[in-house]
Amino acid sequence: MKKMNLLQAINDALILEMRRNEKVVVFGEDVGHFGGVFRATSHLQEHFGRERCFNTPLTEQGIIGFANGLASQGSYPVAEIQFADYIFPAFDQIVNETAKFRYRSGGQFTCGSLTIRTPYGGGIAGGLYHSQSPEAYFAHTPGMKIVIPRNPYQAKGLLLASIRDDNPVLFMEPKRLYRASVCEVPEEDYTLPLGKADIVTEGSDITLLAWGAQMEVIEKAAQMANDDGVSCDVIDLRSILPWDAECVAQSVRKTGRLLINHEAPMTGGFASEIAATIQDKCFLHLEAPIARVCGLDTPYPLAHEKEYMPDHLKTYEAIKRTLDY
Amino acid sequence: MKKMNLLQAINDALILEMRRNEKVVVFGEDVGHFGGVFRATSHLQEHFGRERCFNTPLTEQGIIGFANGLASQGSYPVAEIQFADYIFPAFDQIVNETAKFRYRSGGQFTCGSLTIRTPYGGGIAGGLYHSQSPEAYFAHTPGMKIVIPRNPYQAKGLLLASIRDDNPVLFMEPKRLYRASVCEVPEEDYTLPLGKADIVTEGSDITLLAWGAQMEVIEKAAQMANDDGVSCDVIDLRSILPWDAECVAQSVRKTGRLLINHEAPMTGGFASEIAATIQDKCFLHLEAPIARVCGLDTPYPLAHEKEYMPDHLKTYEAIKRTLDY
Amino acid sequence: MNDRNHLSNVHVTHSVNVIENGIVDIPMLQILDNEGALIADANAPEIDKEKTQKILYTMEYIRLLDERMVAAQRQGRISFYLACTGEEAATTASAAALSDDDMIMSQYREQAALAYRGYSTEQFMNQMFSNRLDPNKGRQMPIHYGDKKLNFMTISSPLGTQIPQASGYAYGQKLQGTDAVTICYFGEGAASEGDFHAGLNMAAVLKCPVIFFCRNNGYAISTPADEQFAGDGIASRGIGYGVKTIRVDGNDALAVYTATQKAREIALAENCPVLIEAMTYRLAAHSTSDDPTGYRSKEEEAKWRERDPINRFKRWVMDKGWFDEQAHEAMLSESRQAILAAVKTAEKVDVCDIDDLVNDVYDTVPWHLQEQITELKAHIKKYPDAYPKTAKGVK
Amino acid sequence: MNDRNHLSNVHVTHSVNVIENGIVDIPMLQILDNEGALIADANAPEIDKEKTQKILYTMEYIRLLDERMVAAQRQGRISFYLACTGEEAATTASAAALSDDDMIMSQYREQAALAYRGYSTEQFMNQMFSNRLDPNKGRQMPIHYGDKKLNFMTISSPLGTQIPQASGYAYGQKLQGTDAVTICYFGEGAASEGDFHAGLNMAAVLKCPVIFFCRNNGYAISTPADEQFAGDGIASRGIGYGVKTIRVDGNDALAVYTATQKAREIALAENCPVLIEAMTYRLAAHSTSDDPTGYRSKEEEAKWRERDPINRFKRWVMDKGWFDEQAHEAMLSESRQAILAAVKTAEKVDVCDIDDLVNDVYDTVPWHLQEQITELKAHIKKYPDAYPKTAKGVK
Ligand SMILES: Cc1ncc(C[n+]2csc(CCOP(=O)(O)OP(=O)(O)O)c2C)c(N)n1
Ligand SMILES: Cc1ncc(C[n+]2csc(CCOP(=O)(O)OP(=O)(O)O)c2C)c(N)n1
Ligand SMILES: [Mg+2]
Ligand SMILES: [Mg+2]
Repeated sequence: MKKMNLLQAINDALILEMRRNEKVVVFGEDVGHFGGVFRATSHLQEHFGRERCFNTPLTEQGIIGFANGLASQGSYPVAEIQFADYIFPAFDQIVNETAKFRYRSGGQFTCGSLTIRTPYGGGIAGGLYHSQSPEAYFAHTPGMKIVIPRNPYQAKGLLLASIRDDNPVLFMEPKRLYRASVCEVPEEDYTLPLGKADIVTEGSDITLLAWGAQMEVIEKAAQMANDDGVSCDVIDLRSILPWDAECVAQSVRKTGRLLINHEAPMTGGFASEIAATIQDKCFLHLEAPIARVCGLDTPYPLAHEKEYMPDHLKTYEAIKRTLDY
Repeated sequence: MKKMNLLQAINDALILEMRRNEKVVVFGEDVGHFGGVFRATSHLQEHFGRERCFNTPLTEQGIIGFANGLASQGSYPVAEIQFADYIFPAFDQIVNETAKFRYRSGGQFTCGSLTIRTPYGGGIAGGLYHSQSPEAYFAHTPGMKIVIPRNPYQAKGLLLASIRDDNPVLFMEPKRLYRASVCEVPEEDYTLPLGKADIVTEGSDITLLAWGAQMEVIEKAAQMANDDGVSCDVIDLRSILPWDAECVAQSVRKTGRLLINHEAPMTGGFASEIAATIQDKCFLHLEAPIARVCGLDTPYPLAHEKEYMPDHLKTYEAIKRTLDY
Repeated sequence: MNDRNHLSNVHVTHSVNVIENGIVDIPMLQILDNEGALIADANAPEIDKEKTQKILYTMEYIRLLDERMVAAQRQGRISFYLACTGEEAATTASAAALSDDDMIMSQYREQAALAYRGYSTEQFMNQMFSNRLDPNKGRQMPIHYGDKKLNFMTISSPLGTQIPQASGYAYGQKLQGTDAVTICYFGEGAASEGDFHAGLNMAAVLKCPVIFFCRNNGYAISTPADEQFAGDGIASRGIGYGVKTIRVDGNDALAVYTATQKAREIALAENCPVLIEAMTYRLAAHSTSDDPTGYRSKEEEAKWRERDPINRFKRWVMDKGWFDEQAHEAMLSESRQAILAAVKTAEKVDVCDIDDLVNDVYDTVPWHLQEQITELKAHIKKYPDAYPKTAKGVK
Repeated sequence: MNDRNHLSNVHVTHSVNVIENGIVDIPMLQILDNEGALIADANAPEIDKEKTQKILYTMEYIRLLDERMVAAQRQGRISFYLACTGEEAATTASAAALSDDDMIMSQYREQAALAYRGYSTEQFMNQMFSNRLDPNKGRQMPIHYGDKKLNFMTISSPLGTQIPQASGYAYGQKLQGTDAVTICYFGEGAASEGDFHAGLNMAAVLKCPVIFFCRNNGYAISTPADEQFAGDGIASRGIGYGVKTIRVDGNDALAVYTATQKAREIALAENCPVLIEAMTYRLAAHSTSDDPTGYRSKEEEAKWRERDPINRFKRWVMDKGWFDEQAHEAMLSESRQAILAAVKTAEKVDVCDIDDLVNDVYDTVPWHLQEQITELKAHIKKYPDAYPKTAKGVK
């Protein structure tokens, strides 16, 4: 075990996997010698050479197009998109190509070995274009997996699982936790399962569901509610696609209430899918409407970031509303 | 009044608006002399000259980038994306630029005068890349409007309203109705409201909601249900963003049941947003879970297209299940 | 850290030099004249009788296949087809200059390259009839071929996407130390996509052994090349990327063969991309959904019909004395029959089982797709008549 | 229909000609030598004393502003800043060659162009402090300026997006018959984006009067130009698009002025795009979030510090006898004080009212945003201490 922050855990996972599997190739804007603007790829070029860790020209569509071809050839590309806000030029390559590669060829060719890493999310005074949480844009795309860790331990285990998984994975890193989140991380090799939620705290009155950096927010709200005598089941979804509906449904069958929190705007966010599925699976158990505590339906603001964010206070209030329904 | 098919209605609206407003400029791949691969822009170049109706090079990101600049300059671009399946290279220009232009500049600059036209949807043996219904990908984007007509009358009125609306509008045309849907269309100028659903049939037992080409499907299912003595409120959502939640909620408060049908895959489709919102707004009125009858969570298939589609039979069965809940 | 100087190769001038169109002349390699005679100061490539005949026969076979399948589409037997008439030399002769290990990533009008590799008439048909023998499992529209064994990447409709993919594929080949390259075909229209820019630039910077083969056939559906770009074709762009570039007469099989051979040699020896622009003409309609009379004249087409690449090459083969009338006739009539028979067989083969609707989305079928397919099967069982293609397979 | 022939300008060759790097020499216009003396066979542009001084003062002002704002960021007064040190001549002198009606669409490192247009110190500060006087209403990170009255398009962070937008904007100017052009600034890194390809090609085909002004400053964050492209800079790409191209010494204000003036003249007269590549160097860190010691040497930076564009131009102004020591000093000390004062004022100004969180998403606030803002206000009222910036404005 070793104390690591989230960046170190990711760096550790990359080094481990590049050692274990010589077909792993890491690239993206500034990831080479410099080690990435957040330094997640520090020392990789030094250790593994320029052929296996390199800078690309500044073109996200090119990075993912290149990665798709490389994956289909048999390598294990781990491509970095510098900020999730800049993943959209690659949207076609991801949604029309990566995700459909295997299906359209009847399984002859695949991009299953591809992992796309990208830092996402707000809370860092980044405004419109350094704060977005675009997971829902990709969650409507059969063929993709989407994974989001909440801390360094989760990050290492989930990233190793993502690289090894035989499906393309979009691995989204909560950048406001990069240095802020620190915990004990095993130095050895381990993986955590994709597609499985993680029950962080067990409770009986309401289920609180989130992922990534918002886990801290709902945990804080759960504590406040706890002080009022409300007992919360706190769940980290971890995988957005495919997602662990059964785990959530089981919890909701127990608690009768569900609150989902995410940073992205409410409309069309992934909470809508969860709510739609759970109201179906748990209709007779629900004692109140499923609550969504999300970003507002605006571009991500700057001066009003605090007001925009689905923080612990809004979550706490929504818990109370749901219980008082 | 004149009998028109959907293509003619669109062509008619474009001619009318180009005459009325000399700042309207129409462009896209093959839309010039040839009049577009579906002929929606026939004769425009002839009537209005090459400066106001022209072919572009084959680049969707360029088409929308160009359109954004042109709109911000004060023109009224009506840009065509040849198939909705090919809109993804323009995703960044739409989601990061078009939609955020006004907000980020504090209202100094806008793309409000932009309209993007694109044929969408399946049922034409088009397979993975000539069948997609990507509305939900855009519905998570504050700043955009999304409009989908169900027949020629709606198409003309909604397209004219879209071009004149001071917000960027993604106008999606159900291509399997291009020639199949024919009705009486006023030759004069008229608009239909954006953001308003249209109640097609009133009923009391269940609300059926869809848009575009799927309206025919739910109407057919409503008829089958009607033969069983089930009375359906049939609603055409028309605008996906912002959408008319109040109209749907009112109907559900009356019927106690809601079924939503769309062609796109279920997970993260727009039905999830509707279900999430309505279970919240109508919690105490709902007598059964909100049903979603959608495409499967696969890329759009070819040989199994019939099986994939959310057809009238699947809809009819879901109506029965919902009523028997 | 080494000091860098991005000005090290830049000269200085003291009056405004405007670099304009026409500053570089990029001539087009021609070895056969329009009548198929070897041009006086040109050298024919070294190419043996067998290969020569294979090139010729492949071109003729594809012309035949195109004719038959356009007809089959008119008869409503298949939903869609896309012919390569007029461009047979560009794709056949380039494929002939490759090794079988080289990966082919095509746009959609390169069926001749696939045929040259050995794709059988039956395979063509199974794909086009979307039946259960189609390796794509009936999921894609006709003409979206692909065959892993033949190193021919499954075709995808979105234009240009294969270009950066080819760079990545070739990079992988280099890493793996294979002696193979990737060839990436695309049209001059697709070269307007952002993916073209990304693909060529990345290949140049990252030193990928890839041949970018542009078929400049004058049109992208109805859009003529002069509304597609204002520069000197696609070849002139190679200069901007620092990519070695060859322009070739795409209707001259020998020239295409020579150029591709040279490109492959450079790509492998120098680990770098090479761009080939083949000047040709799309004599066919864009596809069976298209009618070119809406945008170009019969006269224009006629001019190009005179430059038919098959006749031109055939005359050279004849001059060589390598044209075997009998073998030729046999091949043609055999192919004709084979195509006819294959159509009849393929159209009778069932579509895949309904489970293939959800297979291959992921490596294994996840819970939600399992739920969806189970529900779908129950539904089909209830309404077998509504789903005739799959009902009998649902137990 | 006119017959088209996309081969009409293509010559023929009979042996393989490989077009390689270096086939075209694109020299760089220089008018002042490194010491600021007029080069013997060069002609200085016609430029009067007033304008000359304005250019010089703008460059000096921006250098000052950059220094102060980098310091302000270090002190934690603003969250982010991005300096243009070393590139002042490229942006100032190009802006000086424009008319005020010309639209400026910039990347983010062109604050000198904005200052030249007349953006005040107070305006800079209001934007950077995200206060209620910021025309963006505090919605964007520092340095994302924009001013409709000054024809300076609001900056957007995604790289390259403004390039095709500039083509569209210029097309609109042409349609409207204004005598104005659009200038579009971008870095050599951003030129790798697909949007660059789309923007230049479309401008060439659709004949848009736009000046594409590339600042080739050797780096895109840590990525040196030689890992960005393999061709001869960005200028060599102009050939591929059929876009007239001028390369210029970006550290020579007179050369930049001359080149931009010429480009504007061509763009307006011929309704066409012109590409300028200004060769310069980013002496500054990429931004306040960056530390260049991680990727380049002090020695390399030192070499470029010697080619400082401000000193070079200043010496020429002095030689002209147009340098007014007193006015210069006054300007500097005045600016210094103005910046200091403006910082102090701007940081005290409140942020916008909470309603501006939902305004401008659409032309009017739709029902769902109305619901959301109403709920938010109620929440803020309940927890005023948690939202100190807006609580007092919520009634
Ligand atoms: C991204 C994308 N946009 C548009 C289309 C529709 N489309 C199919 S083929 C074609 C023209 C392609 O022309 P070119 O690349 O020159 O190839 P050619 O047909 O001449 O062989 C177009 C616009 C597409 N398939 N993909
Ligand atoms: C689409 C996109 N990708 C990545 C980034 C992150 N980023 C910001 S600036 C920059 C480097 C830009 O370099 P260049 O264009 O050369 O401009 P310079 O900073 O040298 O002025 C990068 C990668 C971005 N803003 N947008
Ligand atoms: Mg073509
Ligand atoms: Mg740069």
